Amino acid sequence: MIDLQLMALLLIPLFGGGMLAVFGARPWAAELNSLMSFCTFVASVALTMRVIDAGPQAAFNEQFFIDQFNVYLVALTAFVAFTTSLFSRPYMRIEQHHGKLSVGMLHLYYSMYQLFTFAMLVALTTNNMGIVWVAMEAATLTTVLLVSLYRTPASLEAAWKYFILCGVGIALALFGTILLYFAAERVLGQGGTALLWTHLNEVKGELEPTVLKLAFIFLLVGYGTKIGLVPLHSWLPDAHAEGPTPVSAVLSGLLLNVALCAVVRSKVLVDGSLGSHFAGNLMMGFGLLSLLVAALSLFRQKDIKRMFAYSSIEHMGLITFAFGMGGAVATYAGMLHMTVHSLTKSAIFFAVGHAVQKAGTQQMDNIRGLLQVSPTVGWGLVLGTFAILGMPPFGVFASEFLIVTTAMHEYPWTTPILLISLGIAFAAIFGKVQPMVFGETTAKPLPHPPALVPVFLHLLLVLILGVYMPAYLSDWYRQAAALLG
Amino acid sequence: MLGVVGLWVKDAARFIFPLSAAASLVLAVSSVLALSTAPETLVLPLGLPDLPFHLRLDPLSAFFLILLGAASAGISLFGTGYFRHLEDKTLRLLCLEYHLFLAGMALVMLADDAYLFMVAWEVMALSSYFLVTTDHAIPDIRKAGFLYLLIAHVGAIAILLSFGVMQGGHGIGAYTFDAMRNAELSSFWASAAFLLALFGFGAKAGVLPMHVWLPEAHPAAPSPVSALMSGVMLKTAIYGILRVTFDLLGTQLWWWGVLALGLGLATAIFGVMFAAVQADMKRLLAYSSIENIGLLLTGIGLTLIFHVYGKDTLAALALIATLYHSLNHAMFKSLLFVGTGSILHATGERNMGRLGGLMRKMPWAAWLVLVGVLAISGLPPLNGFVSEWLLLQAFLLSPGLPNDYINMLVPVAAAVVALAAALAAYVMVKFYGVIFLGQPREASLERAHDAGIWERIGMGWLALACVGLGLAPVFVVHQLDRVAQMLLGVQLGNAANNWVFLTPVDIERASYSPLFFLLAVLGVMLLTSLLVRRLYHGRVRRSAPWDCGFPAQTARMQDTAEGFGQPIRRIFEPFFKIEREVPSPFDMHPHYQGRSEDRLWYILYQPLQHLTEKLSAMAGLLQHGRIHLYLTYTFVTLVVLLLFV
Amino acid sequence: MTENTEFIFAILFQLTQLLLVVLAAPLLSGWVNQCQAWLQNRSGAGVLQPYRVLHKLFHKDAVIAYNASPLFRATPYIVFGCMWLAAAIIPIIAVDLPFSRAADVIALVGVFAVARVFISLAAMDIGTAFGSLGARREMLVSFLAEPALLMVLFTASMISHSTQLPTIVDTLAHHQFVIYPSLAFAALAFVIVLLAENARIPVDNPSTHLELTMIHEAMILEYSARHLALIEWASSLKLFAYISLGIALFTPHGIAEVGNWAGLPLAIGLLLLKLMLAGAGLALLETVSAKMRIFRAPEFLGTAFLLAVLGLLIHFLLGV
Amino acid sequence: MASNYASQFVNLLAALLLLVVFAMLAQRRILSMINLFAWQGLLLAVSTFIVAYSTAQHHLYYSAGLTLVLKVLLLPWLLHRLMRKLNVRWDVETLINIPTTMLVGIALVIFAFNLAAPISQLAEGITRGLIGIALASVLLSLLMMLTRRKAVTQVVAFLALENSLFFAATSATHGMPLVVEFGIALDVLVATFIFGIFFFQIRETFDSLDITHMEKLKDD
Repeated sequence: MIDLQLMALLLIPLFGGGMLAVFGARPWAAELNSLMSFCTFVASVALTMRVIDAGPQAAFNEQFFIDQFNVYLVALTAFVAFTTSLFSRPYMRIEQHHGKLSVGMLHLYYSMYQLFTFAMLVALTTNNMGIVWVAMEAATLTTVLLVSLYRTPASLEAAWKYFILCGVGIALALFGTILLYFAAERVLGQGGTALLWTHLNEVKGELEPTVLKLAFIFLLVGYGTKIGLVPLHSWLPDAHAEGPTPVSAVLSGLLLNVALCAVVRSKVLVDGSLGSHFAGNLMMGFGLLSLLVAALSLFRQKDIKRMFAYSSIEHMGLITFAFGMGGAVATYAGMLHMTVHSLTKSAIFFAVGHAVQKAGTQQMDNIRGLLQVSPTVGWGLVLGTFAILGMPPFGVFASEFLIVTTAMHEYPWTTPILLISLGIAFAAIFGKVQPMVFGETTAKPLPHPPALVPVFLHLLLVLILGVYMPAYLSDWYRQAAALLG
Repeated sequence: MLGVVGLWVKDAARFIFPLSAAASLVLAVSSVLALSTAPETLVLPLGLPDLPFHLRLDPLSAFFLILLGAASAGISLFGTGYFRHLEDKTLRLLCLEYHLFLAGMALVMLADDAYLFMVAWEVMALSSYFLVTTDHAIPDIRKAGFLYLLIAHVGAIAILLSFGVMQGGHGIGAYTFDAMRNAELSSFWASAAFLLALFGFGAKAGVLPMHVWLPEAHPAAPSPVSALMSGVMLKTAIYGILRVTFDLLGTQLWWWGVLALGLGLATAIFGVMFAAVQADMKRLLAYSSIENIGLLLTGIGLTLIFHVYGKDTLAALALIATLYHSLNHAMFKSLLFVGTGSILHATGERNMGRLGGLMRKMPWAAWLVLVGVLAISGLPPLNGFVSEWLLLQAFLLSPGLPNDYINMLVPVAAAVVALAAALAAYVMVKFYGVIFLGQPREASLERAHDAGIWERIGMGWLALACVGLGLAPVFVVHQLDRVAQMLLGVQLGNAANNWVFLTPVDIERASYSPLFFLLAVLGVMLLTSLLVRRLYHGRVRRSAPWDCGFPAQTARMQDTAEGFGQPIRRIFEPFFKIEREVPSPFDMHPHYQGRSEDRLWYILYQPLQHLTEKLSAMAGLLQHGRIHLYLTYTFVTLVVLLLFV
Repeated sequence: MTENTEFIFAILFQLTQLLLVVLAAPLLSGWVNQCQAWLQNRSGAGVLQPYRVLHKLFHKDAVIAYNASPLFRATPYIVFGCMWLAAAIIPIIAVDLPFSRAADVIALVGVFAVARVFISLAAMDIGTAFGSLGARREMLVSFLAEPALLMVLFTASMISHSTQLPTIVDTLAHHQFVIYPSLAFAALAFVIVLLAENARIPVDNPSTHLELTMIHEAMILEYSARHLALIEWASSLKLFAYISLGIALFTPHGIAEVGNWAGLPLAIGLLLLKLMLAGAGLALLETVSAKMRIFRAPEFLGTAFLLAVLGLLIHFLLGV
Repeated sequence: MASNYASQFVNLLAALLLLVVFAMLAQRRILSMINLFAWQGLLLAVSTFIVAYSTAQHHLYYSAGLTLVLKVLLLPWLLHRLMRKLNVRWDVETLINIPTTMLVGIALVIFAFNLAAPISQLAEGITRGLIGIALASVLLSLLMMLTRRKAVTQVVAFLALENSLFFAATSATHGMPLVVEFGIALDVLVATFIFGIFFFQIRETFDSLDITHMEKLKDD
């Protein structure tokens, strides 16, 4: 039964990729894309229901394993992928109308989009650290093609950097995986089961500490590149700024989460084996560094998408910090922050996408008076910005509240950095967004009506999460937090 | 009560403002009742898991709710008239924000757990930000809004941290105020919490040196909003400080009090000094708000000192003075701000140098504002005097503290308070005299019209409150005793035993009866006027004022706002950053301009800004495009990490 | 003696004093002027001159500027009322005055402030250059003088642990005789404040109409006839109040206790003596000192403020 | 007995592998770099084969074959074709001059060995100390990537990196589970194709494969 559901979940996007590889050039490709994503979403919901009822389960002779932790990421991923596909329909039409995209490019876009979803879902659901790696690599490859979609010099450069850096990072992660296996095979013996997370988790106490330390470093540097932890983050702003906006949305909304999920999984193993807080401390360090540097970099950005890319780095840093602190509340907060960040950030990118199309430039100095030219986009951007800046009653505040207070309680010495970074980030982003939405402007309306349902849908969800969390959801989070310890 | 709040938030057309005024009245009255009853708590099914929204209505919050209700009732009534001319779209938006603002403030005072408190706090900040930037086409207003929200947010994070310090035990459930009350803190952490709270709330209240946003944001906002912000929102910060210091933190240290006292005095003097040299009437009022916040903080500091040294009656006295003054300030400052609002409507002019003689054009506004002016200058028998009187009493009764330094400090502090009060009178005479008295300085002022009926009602209500609070101090103090009872466990028992004389401690030590005073003066006035008319006559002849032999006098030759402030600027020269454009003897069109600015901005904030920019420039160097470098980062990171295992 | 007879006596005292002050006040200013005249080798207009002036002014028709507001017309009465009340609640012949319960020393300062604010507002009402000039200078002088006065009063009330004038006077007069060094400072400060607040040389010159130097006269420039009369009367009441306040604070000895008929004549006699001495002293001071520039005034008053605070500190240091 | 020989032989191959990496690091000409890469692949295949034989793990035969096909024949051939198509025959320009690079390389090797010492204590059987070599060659290939200036050479270095990883996977740890290895191989293949596409795109947009052209995107 679970096998079937899982198969549905994984095969729909794969099949969709195939379909769109064939029909991607048709005028109704966009609708097909959305349809496929919707089916994926439905499947993910079904799977989630099941897991909530029946608890963690393995599938395909344990090659896949689904517990509360990854299933909520699965649901989140499927959902955001779906809304993004909705958004990309008019967005891509407008781009085409502006002559930035050809039909062939769209063709590539749609098929790659589905494959990308597939890769992410595999990376989330698989139980095999090796396959995690494979899926991550696959996700990288697909997104590289998406980032370079426009074929402009800038996009090529961005894609190339993205490709090389993440390729190297991923390769290092592979070495880490190998070391993990090296340690594991001596406990679990040769062959298939030695890379299965569940098994590793059972025997994590017996794994060889020195090897795991080494392994974790490689895994952290490897997947950390993908998360965008400073100083491995260099690819991230370029890729976000130069790729098509829907891709930026899924990149910072989803892919980063997936990579982080992998790191967290391995952190559980390593700290379990070392019996110390080694991995946690490393993560906290990287988190704080990313937070600080990202906040400072935000100050000087001129390109709007670049700026929000940095804000993604900042938030990933915060989440990494939270998971690094560990403990029930912090982990809980970390997962909550993952959720609300993906929702908010993708919403922001949707709004930004249309704003950029209106103004015809990504330079923030040339974007003015959004509230006047189209109030919906303007308000979407304003509210999204306030949400991402951690203004209540949006959900981002809830998680930041928990993270900051817990940090104050557990690791007081970190709080000055938190205070400074959050303050600077606020000043930077808010100070740049305010003149964009306010004031006067002369911009022409768009050829197609913008898709703002996703924006406000996301923001609404974030708002609700901020003031009210349904009991089953919180239980679900709590179990996940318990799983990760 | 929250039902009422919820009703506010619902957006509707113009009749909503009187409605909300009524609602505020209901709120105020119900809180008056709640003042005497035991604390009621309420838990909503909202909020974080394990941390639903807790609400609690105890005397402290009840008192501040009274303040909110009473002030906002008048302001909303005024707003009914003031916002009449807006077109519908803007009005709807503004109405929504306005009531969100009110609801946020009410919730701040009702919140009983850190999360709800922060949510309400930031909702308050956010909605007020949108209100401030109502006409955001003007860049200066955007700048003001930015500064305001930035400082508010940083302050909010500080408050958050202080809650983090105070949280009781682990888990999400540890953020209720009850848990915090029970938490045992070492004196170090308690101090940390206090300092963080002081910083955070101080940033909201405009305490030195976090005051810079206040004189920018208040003038930028529409007048009823400035009234709300200055009259009520600043008090939420005072509420927060009181709540944290006396309710949540179990122990207090004497130096907290000294710190608060010092900060308060500095703020008071600073505020009034700058108020004296302002030419923009709303800026002037904003600075005077800073001054009053300083006085309130002084009162809190005094309370702390007395409380720590076990002189609880005096602590109660100081606390009651503080609360009383915050109530008074809410009333007269709102009155003055809405007054400027109707002036703006009538003349479209904020610069006092272009006003004058409005008393003839708009008598209603003039007389009502006069009440506020007299009250804020601390003149008997109005309310401003009562709270100052109580505060000074607290100072006078202070000797005998075990700490000599504080004993030395207290009289000096009293002197500073007295100085600030006297300067406030100066400022207010300037404010009123330049705007309402004399001759109109511009021809356009001839077309000025008086305040509308709604505006009159609103201002009338506030003025009435000023008079009432001034004439019936005994009753008020009796009510405030409950708050003192709750926070300090002591009452000013014999305050109420004599309905005509206000005797905080003992009839032999001090007493004051505004009612008697008023009657005496009025009686004497009546008597004299009667006698004069009886013994002599009441003939009056009108003629032109004496021009001392210089017939070519124009209205422009009157004393301007700058001129009136000039002595102050001259006496306190070093505190201002003064830029002057003095005409040379040969100018065909001589033109004088003087601006006095806040040195703190240049000493404190600009360096901060530059530092941040420098740092971010350094961060920018990381990202300079060469892929080899990026690879090197990866490589180095890897090697370094490997080295350190 | 029973309760209510005592109370009746108290009321009696109070009424006596009310009448006494309002009638005697012009006499005092007349006395001061006369002394000045003598000191300057002039024959002088006689002690009763102020009464004649008032009488004359009351007879005249009031002339008011076209744009004068009701505030302008009400002010003289308010000022007069405040000053009368102030003078009436300072215990000079007997300690126990029912009225003085209504306003202790802080309130007393408040009363002065009310008068001052109203007269400044009235001065700005017409909108001539002089009015606002005078108002500005008046407020300038007062914002330094008022705290100084408060500090002086605080010193006294610190000593007697009360802000009630009767209690203060009672403590100082009828308990065993102690020398208070703090009061010495206070007295010095008080004199300066007195000079400043009553528009006296060296801060102001009541007898000049030279625009550049005048303060008080500049404010009341627009007043005439009965309004002017009331204001003049009020200012002589103010002078009276200040001097008697000084007497009450620094040389209260010999003041009658409640219902002590025997002590009353002596008290009155002493009071007259003190008043005359004080007036003469004031005249002497004014004669020997010269009017100072308006911007020296803040320094002058600042000195007073510091002296007063110093007195307070000394009280804390020495405990007396 | 056999396993003993085998282990010695594998160790020898490992040493050769390291040598080849060094040779690539020192190499100035692209084509010969590609050939060296092919040689590396061959060594990899052989060592995998021997490990498979000595430890009798059948799936290792598959991966040995996979390696042979993919990394010895297919990829080098592809790369050669690319080179011919884009007719890039120029010499490799390095950012840091070769001797310095070599010195850094030596340091890295020592570092890697020290790092791996405790681990190789754990390893039993024929794979003693191979981790160290694998680690060393990983670091070396990384070094190669960040000293090379041309896109092609970077890619070759990247493939060399993958090779050394693969070596670690097969020889040091007796091979990962087959599914993983297939996945890895597939990814490598796809990656190479994408690289190929990129070369053409880069070439036609920047009419050169010098990646120093691609330094436009930066914070300023």
